[in-house]
Amino acid sequence: MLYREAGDFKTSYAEDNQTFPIKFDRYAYYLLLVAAFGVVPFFINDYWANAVLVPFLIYAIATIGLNILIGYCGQLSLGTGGFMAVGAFASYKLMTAFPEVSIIVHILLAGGITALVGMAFGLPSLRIKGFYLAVATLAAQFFLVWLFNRVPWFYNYSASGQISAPERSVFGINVTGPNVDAWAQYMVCLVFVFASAWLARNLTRGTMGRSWMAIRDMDIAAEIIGVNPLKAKLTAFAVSSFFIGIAGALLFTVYLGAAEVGEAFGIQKSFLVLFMVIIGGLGSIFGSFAGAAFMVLLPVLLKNVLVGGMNWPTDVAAHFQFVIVGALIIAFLILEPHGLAQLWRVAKEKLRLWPFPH
Amino acid sequence: MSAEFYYGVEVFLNGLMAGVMYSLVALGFVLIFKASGIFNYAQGVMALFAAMTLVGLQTGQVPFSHLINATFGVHITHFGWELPALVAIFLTVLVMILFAFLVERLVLKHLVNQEPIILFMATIGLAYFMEGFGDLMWGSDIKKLDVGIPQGGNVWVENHTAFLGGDDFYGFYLDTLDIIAALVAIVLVTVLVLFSQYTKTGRALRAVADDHQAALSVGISLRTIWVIVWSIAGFVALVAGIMWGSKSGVQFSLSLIALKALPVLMLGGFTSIPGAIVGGLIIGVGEKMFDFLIGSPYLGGATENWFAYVLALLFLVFRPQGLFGEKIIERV
Amino acid sequence: MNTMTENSTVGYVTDDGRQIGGTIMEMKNITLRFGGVVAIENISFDIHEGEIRAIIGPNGAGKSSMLNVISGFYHPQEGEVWFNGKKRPSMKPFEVAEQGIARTFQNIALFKGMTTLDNIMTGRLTKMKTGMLSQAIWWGKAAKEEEEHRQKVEEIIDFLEIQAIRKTPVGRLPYGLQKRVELGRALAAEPKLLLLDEPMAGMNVEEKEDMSRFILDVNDEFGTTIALIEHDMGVVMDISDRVVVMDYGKKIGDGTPSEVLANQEVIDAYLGVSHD
Amino acid sequence: MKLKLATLALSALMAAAPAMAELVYPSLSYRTGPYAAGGIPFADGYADYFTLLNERDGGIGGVKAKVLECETGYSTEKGVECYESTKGEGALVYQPLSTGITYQLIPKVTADGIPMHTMGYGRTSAANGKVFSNVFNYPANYWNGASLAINHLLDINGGDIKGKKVALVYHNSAYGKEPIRTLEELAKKHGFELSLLAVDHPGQEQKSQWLQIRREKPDYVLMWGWGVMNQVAIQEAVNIRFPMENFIGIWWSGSENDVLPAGDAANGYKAVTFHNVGNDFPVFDDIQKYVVDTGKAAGAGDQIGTVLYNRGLYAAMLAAEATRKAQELSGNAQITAADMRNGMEALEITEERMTELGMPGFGPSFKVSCANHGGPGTGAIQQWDAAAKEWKLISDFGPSDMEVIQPLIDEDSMAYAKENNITPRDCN
Repeated sequence: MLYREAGDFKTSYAEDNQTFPIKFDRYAYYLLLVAAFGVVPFFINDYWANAVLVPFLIYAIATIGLNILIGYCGQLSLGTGGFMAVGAFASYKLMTAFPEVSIIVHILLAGGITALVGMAFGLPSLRIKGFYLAVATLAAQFFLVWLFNRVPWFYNYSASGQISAPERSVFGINVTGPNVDAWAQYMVCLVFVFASAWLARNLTRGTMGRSWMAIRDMDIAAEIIGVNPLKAKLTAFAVSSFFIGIAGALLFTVYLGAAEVGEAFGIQKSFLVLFMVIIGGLGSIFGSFAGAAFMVLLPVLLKNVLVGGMNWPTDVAAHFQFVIVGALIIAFLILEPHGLAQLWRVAKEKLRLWPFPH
Repeated sequence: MSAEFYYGVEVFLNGLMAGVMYSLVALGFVLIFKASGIFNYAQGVMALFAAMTLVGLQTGQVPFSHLINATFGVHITHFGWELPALVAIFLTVLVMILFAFLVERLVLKHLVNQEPIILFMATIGLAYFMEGFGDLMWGSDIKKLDVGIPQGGNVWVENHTAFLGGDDFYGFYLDTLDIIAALVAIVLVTVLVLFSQYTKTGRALRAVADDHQAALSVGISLRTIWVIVWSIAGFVALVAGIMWGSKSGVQFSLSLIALKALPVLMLGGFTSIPGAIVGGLIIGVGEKMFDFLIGSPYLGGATENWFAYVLALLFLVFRPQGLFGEKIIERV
Repeated sequence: MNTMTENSTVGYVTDDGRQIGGTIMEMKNITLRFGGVVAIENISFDIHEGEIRAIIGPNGAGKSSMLNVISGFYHPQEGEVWFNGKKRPSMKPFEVAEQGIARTFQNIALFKGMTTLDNIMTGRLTKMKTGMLSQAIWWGKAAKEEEEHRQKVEEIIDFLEIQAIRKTPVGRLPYGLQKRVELGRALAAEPKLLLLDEPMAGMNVEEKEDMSRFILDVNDEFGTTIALIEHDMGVVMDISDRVVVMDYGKKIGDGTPSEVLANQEVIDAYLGVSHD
Repeated sequence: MKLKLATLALSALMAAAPAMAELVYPSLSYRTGPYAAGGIPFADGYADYFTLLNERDGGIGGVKAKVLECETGYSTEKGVECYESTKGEGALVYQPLSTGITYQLIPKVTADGIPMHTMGYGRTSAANGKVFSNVFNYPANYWNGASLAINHLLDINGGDIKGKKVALVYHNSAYGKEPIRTLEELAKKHGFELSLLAVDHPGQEQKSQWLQIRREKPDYVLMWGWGVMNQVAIQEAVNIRFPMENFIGIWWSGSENDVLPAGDAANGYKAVTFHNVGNDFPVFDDIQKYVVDTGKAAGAGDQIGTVLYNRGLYAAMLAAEATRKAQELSGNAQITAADMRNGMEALEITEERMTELGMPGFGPSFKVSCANHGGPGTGAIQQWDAAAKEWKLISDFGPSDMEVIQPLIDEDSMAYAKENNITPRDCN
């Protein structure tokens, strides 16, 4: 009788409102935190950090950010790549202009700058809706990439327009640059992911989250019952862009170490993060993690199985990868249109009633 | 008039031509969106796939030759025959119809009544699938597409306009391929309009576009309609693929032409065939003129990609219902 | 301040002996057009504090448009809206809500992705004021505020007898319950004026009785002023204090239920005498 | 779910454990994505040469070579994954084949002590071995390429191009922007007029740029393109009837893929190159005999002798020669990455050695040194013969203008050193 609500009475509204109302979930969550913070750092190597965990964590932040905009506030955006570029270039400019300030501050500020840019590009959402808005956000995507490529000030007038992250440390431990340990990269990202998920959870369960969801579910009714659509949409754009900006900054500083705007933050990045949101599940923080994990792990897994395990030529394997990812996306949508998060919820509900079928 | 003015006119004309090429891609989107409310992200990949299939059939390539070679250690690439262009086109159309049938069978049938975003996502999955499948089938190397369409500056136009701008002016430059594309687009749109006005299937299509439920209730089979619409969209994709492929060869980037069609859709509306044409012309002219007047001289060029979107965005902010949409009265 | 103007009239006493206050809202010569179509033509009426005011009329009479004008969703081309003794400037709907006007909708407009509890909590959005930062860290003011408002919402949940569906996503609820949740959401705003757009449409007799009881209770217990649109004449005559009758965008009658029932024009409109 | 995936991935990794006693050459190739058409022949050539050495000579110094191919699709993130997954398997030298991946691997390979060879691409200023200890970009880089193109213009104009108009059509990315600075310097020196025309990725639509060229009538057009941009540019140049012999591409804009779609009209198009063209070398007979006929060719075998295949082959040859040098210096047949780095730094390619290898005159003779990782910076001009469907060298391998380039290399590499707190090595 592990997974039960029965007998687990709540005596206050605060208790009733907690994130994991079921005891078993709560303990599982604590266990996961202990493992993530206390165990993984001791066993992580370069491959697991750079090929799997660091990109997973960074994309999880971006996915949480985009999920706030699409999943919670219902505003479809394809400008993610452009906003990540803002985060990356803001952190680069800050790092090189104020080397004495901590990189953590720079990353947070980069998020703040991205939030402002996001708000500016969110303004059309007051007039434009649905797929039209999605296409409109592409204007942000293309314009921002063009801008960072075009204006040499953004890349400190380097010959090619590539930006490279200089070496920076936190508490005397390198987190960027060539001499960085896998565990340090992982820990920085983990702390940001943990904080992002916690902030996002708080924002989505309170007043602000409800205004977003009200706009998402029925914007006209929401306005009539007292939601200021300007405020709700712009805060959603701001919060979403804040997280996306942080993800962009981390992607550049901690993960890649060097970036070229068109290649690292192009339109394909916008789509990638959108896939993560939808596969994970709209309007779910857990789904954001699941979606990011799926899209980061699956190609690596397939590559290892097809090329490493079955010794296929890399090109045939790469083509098969597309075929399989595509087929899986379709299969998922047919089986569970509301993403991995919904799959998880259904499984939990079944478990709660187990062994009785209903 | 100074040569500068005629250069402007020339850019304008070329903008119109480029716009037609965008419209060809946008048309495919509109057809599917109109009939099924699906924003078909795979439209670009469909164009690539159609063009690859056309070249493959025409040059007698062995499908899946990479896979066969890798699995059996043999070495085959071509059957050794070549097909006339028209036969190959006809066969490709059959392949696209088969494709439409399979999409309906394997994907859409299971997703009836889902939200638009889910259907959109499914087409993204479809795009991924086809990208890999097309490459597996025909290989990812670049292929030359030649169905006999001439290209290059149209000499007749040049010679007959050279007198306009003085010694420095060569006459208007218009690509023959673009002119043909424009003619094809006109024919295509006319046929589509006639088809939807005067045939039974066409009327059924329009009925479905107006109201799914109502159409179902008078006995129109939604599934048949979807197969037909996707077939037509496949055909339009083939036309777009031929036009673009003749220009740049057939390879991966061909699928990215979809990005050129999106601002056109915003401007013209997702449901209007004339909108796709007029929107394409406006975007084509707008981005070329902006680059000519402002982008190249003052901003360092390469402004077309984002300007097309910004133009569409500005337009929408002032007219959210698009070019041909009626003013929306919101109700609660 | 300027609370007593010429618009404020004294209250009256209803047939069943309730004391009704002065005017809370007054519509003056409202005209609303969509392009060439006139939806509302030069209509004036008032709503008194504490009364149940009904707006009736055949389909297409402009009733819902009138409600939309009151909630600031439509902006009339001509005429004035007075609320609480002040002339209301052109306002956005959410500003109207902040002034204390809440409503329900003809076709249920609940937030389908949210639970009953969350839906009703959205009704209190105009009253929740903690900043974004406080909410983000969920510490101090934000958490405390959330709990206070939860208390209020629980009272409404008790009042409407929907405790059991508190955590159910509203999309899964039957129609009648959805209507009730929607009423709860409007009540949560503690409105000065509550607008109900066909609160009983599509309900069976039993559900209608329940809903009528809730409306009367709301009016009675909270003293909320109510303006409602309804088709069911029986219900309207039973629960409303005064009735406005509209037809083709014009006002054709105004008064107590019995007065209105005696009005020839109203009878014609309902019996379908041709207009010429 | 996640755990299950992870376990699967782990077990798959275990299955691909390294077999030692091999010389491992990772090839970060791209046979998919927007640049697949260019990536395939290079990867084929790179792999086939090592297969040849294994089949014909039993490896290098008696040790078999193993090419670890990893598909990047030209994406930097997949590049990271490829690097991390192969570096533990005894990787000797990386050939990342993309500007983006190069930039982000520079600090990593340096920290991990593995050399990287970016032949004719990557970060140009890595030619300064004092700053970039583990990065090599011999025998020529983009700035050499720019200078070589201008040298060719000087040649055909009797040494004077003052007042001539030269337009650069470039891929609007880090790669495409590389030559701009050098060309600007050269424009000052030789007095020609330079105009810049950016083309956005992917470059499917270039009407504006070519209309501008038609209006402004530059005497020469240079091109820094890649992928579909090349084909479209050449087609558009044909369309506006720009004289093809005045149109010169960099070596990444000079493959068969680029000119074939334009047909006969592309005749006369030129490109800069740092290695020879065609399959008229003895080594190709061996490849036919030992690799293709035995069914061990990496690709379909239809790319042999094409420009990009030859480039892959050439890169492999340089890697193999550096390996031999490293074996000689360290005295071990099974060398380490550090030995390989030393071997690359001591590499010397002579005409005699190339003849021995069956590749006489395939590339320049040169010597790498501690300070100079960039090689001689020599190159030639190749021209397309549309009737014969083949490229022909129309000049000898000539030097580039190091007088202009060297200060630029020093400046850029020192700026990098400063930004990253690197003290330049002492090379004396």
